Amino acid sequence: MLNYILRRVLLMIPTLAVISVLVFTIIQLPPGDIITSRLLLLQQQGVDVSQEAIEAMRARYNLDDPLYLQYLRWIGGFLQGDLGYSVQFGQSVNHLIWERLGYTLLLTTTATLFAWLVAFPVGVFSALRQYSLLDYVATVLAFLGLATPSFLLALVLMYLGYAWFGIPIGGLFSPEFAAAPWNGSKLIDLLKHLWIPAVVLGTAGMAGLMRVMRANLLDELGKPYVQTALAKGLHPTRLVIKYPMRIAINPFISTVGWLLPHLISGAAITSIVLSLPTTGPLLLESLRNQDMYLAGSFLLMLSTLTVVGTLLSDILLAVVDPRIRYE
Amino acid sequence: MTQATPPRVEPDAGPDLAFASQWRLMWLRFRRHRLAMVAGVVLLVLYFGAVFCEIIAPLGAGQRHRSYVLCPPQEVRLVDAAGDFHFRPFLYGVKQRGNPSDWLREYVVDTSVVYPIHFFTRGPEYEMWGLFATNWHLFGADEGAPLFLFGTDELGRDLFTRILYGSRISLTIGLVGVALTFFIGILLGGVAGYFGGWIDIIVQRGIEIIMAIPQLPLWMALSAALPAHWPPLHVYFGITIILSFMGWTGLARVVRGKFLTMRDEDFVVAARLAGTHELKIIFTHLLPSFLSHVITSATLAVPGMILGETALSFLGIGLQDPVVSWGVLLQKAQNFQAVVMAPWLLLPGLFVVFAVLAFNIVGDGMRDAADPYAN
Amino acid sequence: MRERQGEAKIRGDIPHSAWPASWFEPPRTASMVGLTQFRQSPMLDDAVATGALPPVVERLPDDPIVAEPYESIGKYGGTASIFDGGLDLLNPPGGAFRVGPQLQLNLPNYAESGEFSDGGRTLTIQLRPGVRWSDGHLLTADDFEFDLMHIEFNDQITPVVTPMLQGATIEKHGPYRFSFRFAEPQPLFLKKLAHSGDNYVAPAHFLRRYHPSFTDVEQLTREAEELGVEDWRKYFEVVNSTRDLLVFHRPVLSPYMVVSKSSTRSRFQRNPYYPKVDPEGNQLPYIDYIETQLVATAEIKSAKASTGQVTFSGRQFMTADIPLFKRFERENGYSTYIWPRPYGSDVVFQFNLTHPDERLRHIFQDVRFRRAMSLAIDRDEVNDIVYFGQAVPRQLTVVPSSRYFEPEFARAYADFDPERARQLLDEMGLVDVDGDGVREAPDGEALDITLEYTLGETPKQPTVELVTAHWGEVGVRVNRKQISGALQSTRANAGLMDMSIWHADRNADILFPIEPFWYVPMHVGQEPLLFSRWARWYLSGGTKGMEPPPEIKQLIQWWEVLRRTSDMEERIDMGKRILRSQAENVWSIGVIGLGPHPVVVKNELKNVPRDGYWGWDSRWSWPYYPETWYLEPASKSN
Amino acid sequence: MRDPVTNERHGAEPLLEVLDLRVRIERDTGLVHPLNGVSFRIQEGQSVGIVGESGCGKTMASNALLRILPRRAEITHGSMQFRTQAGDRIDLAQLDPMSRRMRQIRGGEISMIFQEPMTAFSPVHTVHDQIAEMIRLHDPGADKEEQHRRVVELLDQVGIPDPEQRAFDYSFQLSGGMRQRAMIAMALASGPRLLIADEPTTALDVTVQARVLKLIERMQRELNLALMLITHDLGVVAHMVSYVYVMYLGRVVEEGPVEAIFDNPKHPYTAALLRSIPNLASKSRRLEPIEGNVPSADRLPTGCPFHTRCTEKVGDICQQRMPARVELSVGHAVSCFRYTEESLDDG
Repeated sequence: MLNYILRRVLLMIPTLAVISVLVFTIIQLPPGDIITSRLLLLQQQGVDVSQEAIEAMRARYNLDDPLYLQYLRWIGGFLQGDLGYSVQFGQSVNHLIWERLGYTLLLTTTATLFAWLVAFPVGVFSALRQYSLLDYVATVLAFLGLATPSFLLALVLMYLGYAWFGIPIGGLFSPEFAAAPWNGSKLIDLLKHLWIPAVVLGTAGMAGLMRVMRANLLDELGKPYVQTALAKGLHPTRLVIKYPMRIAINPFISTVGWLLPHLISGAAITSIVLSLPTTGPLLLESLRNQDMYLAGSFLLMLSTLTVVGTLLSDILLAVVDPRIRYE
Repeated sequence: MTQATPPRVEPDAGPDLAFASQWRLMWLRFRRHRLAMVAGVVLLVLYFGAVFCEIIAPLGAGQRHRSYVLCPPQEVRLVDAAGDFHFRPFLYGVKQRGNPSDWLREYVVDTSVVYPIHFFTRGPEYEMWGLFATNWHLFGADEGAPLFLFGTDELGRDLFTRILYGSRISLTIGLVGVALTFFIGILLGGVAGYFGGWIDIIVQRGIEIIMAIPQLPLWMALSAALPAHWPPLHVYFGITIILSFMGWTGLARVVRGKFLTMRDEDFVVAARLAGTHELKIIFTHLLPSFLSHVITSATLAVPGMILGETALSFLGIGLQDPVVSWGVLLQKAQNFQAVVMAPWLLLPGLFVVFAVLAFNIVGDGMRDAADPYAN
Repeated sequence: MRERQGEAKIRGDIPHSAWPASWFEPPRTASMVGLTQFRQSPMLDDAVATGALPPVVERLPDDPIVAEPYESIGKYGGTASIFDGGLDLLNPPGGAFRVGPQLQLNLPNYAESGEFSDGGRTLTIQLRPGVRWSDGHLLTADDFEFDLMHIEFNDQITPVVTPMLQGATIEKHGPYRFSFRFAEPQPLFLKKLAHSGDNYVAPAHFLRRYHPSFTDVEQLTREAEELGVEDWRKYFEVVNSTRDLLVFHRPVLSPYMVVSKSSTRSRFQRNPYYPKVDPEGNQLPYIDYIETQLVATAEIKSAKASTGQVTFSGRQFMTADIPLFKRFERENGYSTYIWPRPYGSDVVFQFNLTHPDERLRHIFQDVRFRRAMSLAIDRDEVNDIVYFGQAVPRQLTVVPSSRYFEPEFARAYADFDPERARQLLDEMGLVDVDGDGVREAPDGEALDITLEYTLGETPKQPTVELVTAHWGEVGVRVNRKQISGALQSTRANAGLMDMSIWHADRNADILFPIEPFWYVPMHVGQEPLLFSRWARWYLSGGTKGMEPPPEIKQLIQWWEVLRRTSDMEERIDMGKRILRSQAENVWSIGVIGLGPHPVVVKNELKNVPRDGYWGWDSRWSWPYYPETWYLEPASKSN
Repeated sequence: MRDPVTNERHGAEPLLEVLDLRVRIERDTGLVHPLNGVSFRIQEGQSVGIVGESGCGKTMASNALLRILPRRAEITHGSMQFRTQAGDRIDLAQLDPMSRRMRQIRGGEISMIFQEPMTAFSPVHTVHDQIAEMIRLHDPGADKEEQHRRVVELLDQVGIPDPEQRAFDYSFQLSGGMRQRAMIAMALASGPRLLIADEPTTALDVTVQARVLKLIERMQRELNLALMLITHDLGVVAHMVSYVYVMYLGRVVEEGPVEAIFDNPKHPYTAALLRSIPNLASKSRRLEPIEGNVPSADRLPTGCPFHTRCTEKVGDICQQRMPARVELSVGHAVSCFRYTEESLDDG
């Protein structure tokens, strides 16, 4: 086991190295650079910006250095935990990301909980009562969830939330609570806002998980060991919980490690529509403006999270599944 | 549990027979999946619309109506305001209410103007499949009639017509994209799984790397890199390639797994011993053995492409007007104002949902049908 | 067709009577009004009582500035809620000068006067004695000197000096009196100063601590490291930033100062030293607090505004949003004011006259082509579809209220005449050779033109869609590609695009003479594409770019005269010559000007004028005395 | 074990008596009839073989006994009288499959050994866990230590070396033979009276097969179990059981003491089966596979189910009517027109 983990960690190093180069390329790929975006900002503030100014600024941010030098400078800082400085926001990247990470985590957790709490029981029930009315309803709803573009769902829910429940549009707090210190009613206010993004973000994942759970469980239910356990005289409910479900849950575990990075970036569109203070829009914004340090460090962080998450998932899977452990 | 093992095929019966009967069996099983059959019919209708959109659409895709900007959907009637029934369907006229300086574009039905609907009639000219010019339409009304079944957009263009034209792009982008995805996925996955060793390691790492990078940034970078002067058709293919670039990893993994387990099976070993070329083994022996699985995955991958196209358009990095696609149409609907003031602009979204739903259900039915151990 | 009265109004001629007469004159002072007693917001009473703040009289200048409210004397208190990025709408900067309501005047603000001498080479400014920064320090000539010498002229902090200030010096005559001495006549610098708010003044007493000319660089570098910024330069930028105030509480001259800030919200509180009072001696502003919220997209901003969530908003709204705002006005307790945008054209179509590709350059430089393209546009259709028929179809030129305006400039080649357009194109040899409905270039090759553009500010997307459709109808196909702002900037600067668009600001008197870059190749930037390589030639003194033909050199010549002359008549004459050249040559193509812009005002917010210009030239709300706006305490409002 | 035990009704009451059992499955494709009136009987301590090709309903019959049929299968007719440890006679066909009583009988009274030990164990639970569960289910009094002691003892009994260690292995860590031994241990853990072995050796190597069979035989003898051995392999039956039922398409076509069946097969199907077995066929004779395939259970042939493949058809009657059961000698009965009265007369 230890050996396995060690080998995987070692394999991660070249993978991450390649990813970092790829990330760097992604940011350099579109024409233009952060200076041009920075200039837009200066111009808005009424500062004269001429071609000479641009060239001077490019020099200041070392943008005229060869690409490999720029890459080395960036990755060197990253390895030392210095994510760099966002030209666009005028803040350190660490600061920017941390500030938004809290809400992102909150949202991600809520959405994931929502997805799992619904997907799990419904998926199990769907499998146990295959082709029952509830199975059909769940199937159709799950497919609907998979089929609806998230921004549409967000828009419509946002409107319905406003029109039916009077939930103010956009953001996570009503104006009167936004600046207030934390207390009970602020929490309630947050929850009132939170459900729409949680439902939107959770829906697609939920639908997918529901289908996976159903399919896995159906698969497992047909396995001979279920017959064996049944023939032992085990009560069917306990049997389902102890045996097939225990195995059908493995695919869930194998995706746990990806949840965070996926939701952080995947939630971007929903967050933009709903104007949420999460990391997604920040990432998109920085990409649009080619804010090298912000976008690059952000992307590399997410990718690293994914790779590490995959490893964690695999380790977790090995812990719960002896077949993998003893391979 | 009736030991319902499929009939054992005699070795000399030849693979063709097994193949054919496998497809037949699949079809028989698929037919019993009622929901999937309905979804299949929905897809056929959608594709029919996409193929014949010029004829079915009563108006031109780019045709503007300056006095009907953001006009709500108009009802085709058989019963008039007086309660009398007419055999020929008709429309009432529409006019703006109030003063332009009220800034509220509101329309009211004007029952004093009647536009009968004609079938197989002449309308705006178009070029059918780029082959010949004609002006026949399935139905239409006199010039200036508010024949807007789904309302109009912010330039006064008929949404029904545009959705039909849009389906041509949106529904094919999925097919073309999936074809590409599968080409890459099967090739790389197959090579990795079949040859194993360092090839496998490289492909595996590649997959891991691509999967590790969040999708949106990759999309953004790639689409920003599309040259500005590309004509719409090139952009269309560019976007398709971008979408496929993300999609192949999942399939490659599946194919790799299949090949890994199958390359040591007797019939493959036999072929190899007989000196058959490796590639030939892959394509004549391995691939057909799980083609049904591949096709099912393909069906299930199309929706991802359709949704991907709308997401790209949402971010403003996908197809752009004058190309008409569902994603492009939805771009106009992605704000609060559309939801409140012109909800019909969300209709393309309904079509996206329908198409994706149908593909998913058909794919699901195919999966059930393709599984020989299905109940 | 249209109501005459409405047309007159929307044409931009917002009459003087729309605003208090005093807004067109230098502000009065307390002594002129006869004020001797001053009051402050009750929220400051405690601080004064405990001695944390001096009494209001001591905080105000020797002779406080009197700002006249639009309608009524306001009431103190309340919290205004606005979008992040719209802070300055309620918090105008405290500069030495300000812009008048019709964008023609530059009026003294914290300065008493500004006078040119020496043929425009010297500008002497007299500051009002006793105006203070928000920390109580006096505003003096030092602050202007510090900004010029240590910020503007420090090549580490400001890589390139504003052209007007190149070679300038400051001479102090006393704490409140100083002179700019320019290398060449800069009679337009006062306009620049008025338009740019507090750009050329900085709190010297505060910033010296962080500036390497006054503090050890190594210490600054150390502090920068501790703060997590890359170097002292960045550190200085952070300290001096009006966006990152929280850590350092950099003193300000504006009505509000920051008290708390996160990346999504911030809270501002009244500046207790604000040097203005109302005609009854109440210290301004009236509103105690401003809260800002970060909203990522324009769509959500308009949604939030339409549900009554902000006190005042307008930035990033679109003409197309007007029905939404109108629809919810009553329900959500706000009013939608329609302010015209003071733009020569909401969307200006520019062909790259200095295109690197000789073939296209040749076609674009042909005046027949540009005239044809302009005549092919059905501006009435654009007006009907995009502007509810409520804007002004026109050729690109200055706004009607400008002293440089002539009606024929706006009418030039602005009528819809597709026949004439086709004829002109045919004459040029742009004919459809292969019969596909699209004209080929004279050499028989395809005429492949791509329009690259970014969105924002004005209804660019629908206008672009309509205009390219109109061009298609006369057989000229233009591909469209929406690109990012960053890309727009790069490609326009480098002159790489075939054609692009922008909103034609700088067409009112405050900026037109300073930056007539739609008409003269005098600037390289993201906005003007048409002349980019000629402009580079001009700016580099003929060493870079492309040498312009004589007629363009003539334009530059006229502008050289315009910017140096102190003779108003000569200035207007030169301006009109330049504009006449545009009317003749259609260097770039205007479509619709003075587009209606929705401004959403909560009903409890008072003193917001019904009329105003909304755009860069006015800096949105600045000329309309936002410091006098107040919140009617919640009662039964109608 | 080769006593010529007859299987008649006289003498002691049988442990299990199945009468005219019919099972129907509802499928998307229509109704399927895997069991069409099966009757058989097992005495206490007796070993009985049920033989037939794949698809003839053997496994269905054993699953019906334990009431663990697939969800859409139902018993439409017949009875399954079982005499419990306490001496009650209950009809298993009438019990609610989910009931406590039924669950006590499953495992507790009737245990089962499945054909694929690889998949019959849960891959994510240890062998110990799964055997201990069996003990726990049927002897709630046994505490953890008791369970552990018995698991190790059982594993030792079935010949697993180093049982203390092996008990905590997962099934996939054991060899095929060891797995099947563990399976046997699990089946015996609850002290059942009837052991159903469903193709216990098909998935094993030939060398291992014999040892596992030996083990089953030994355990049956030592514990005085009744054994119901389900197999397609007549060779296995010959050594293990005293009485044989030959099944075809959900019916018993021939039954009799094992010697009678082997030495004097009456039904053409039995005879064909015998000819197709390698180790019984004499060395000189060629193996003769039975012509054709077992027809699918959803399209049962009319008349005698075997007529489609039978080489000794009597005449048209074979595809028109169902032959009655005819007792040829004590305990040896057959269903074939060759032996019905009219046919006998002819013969």
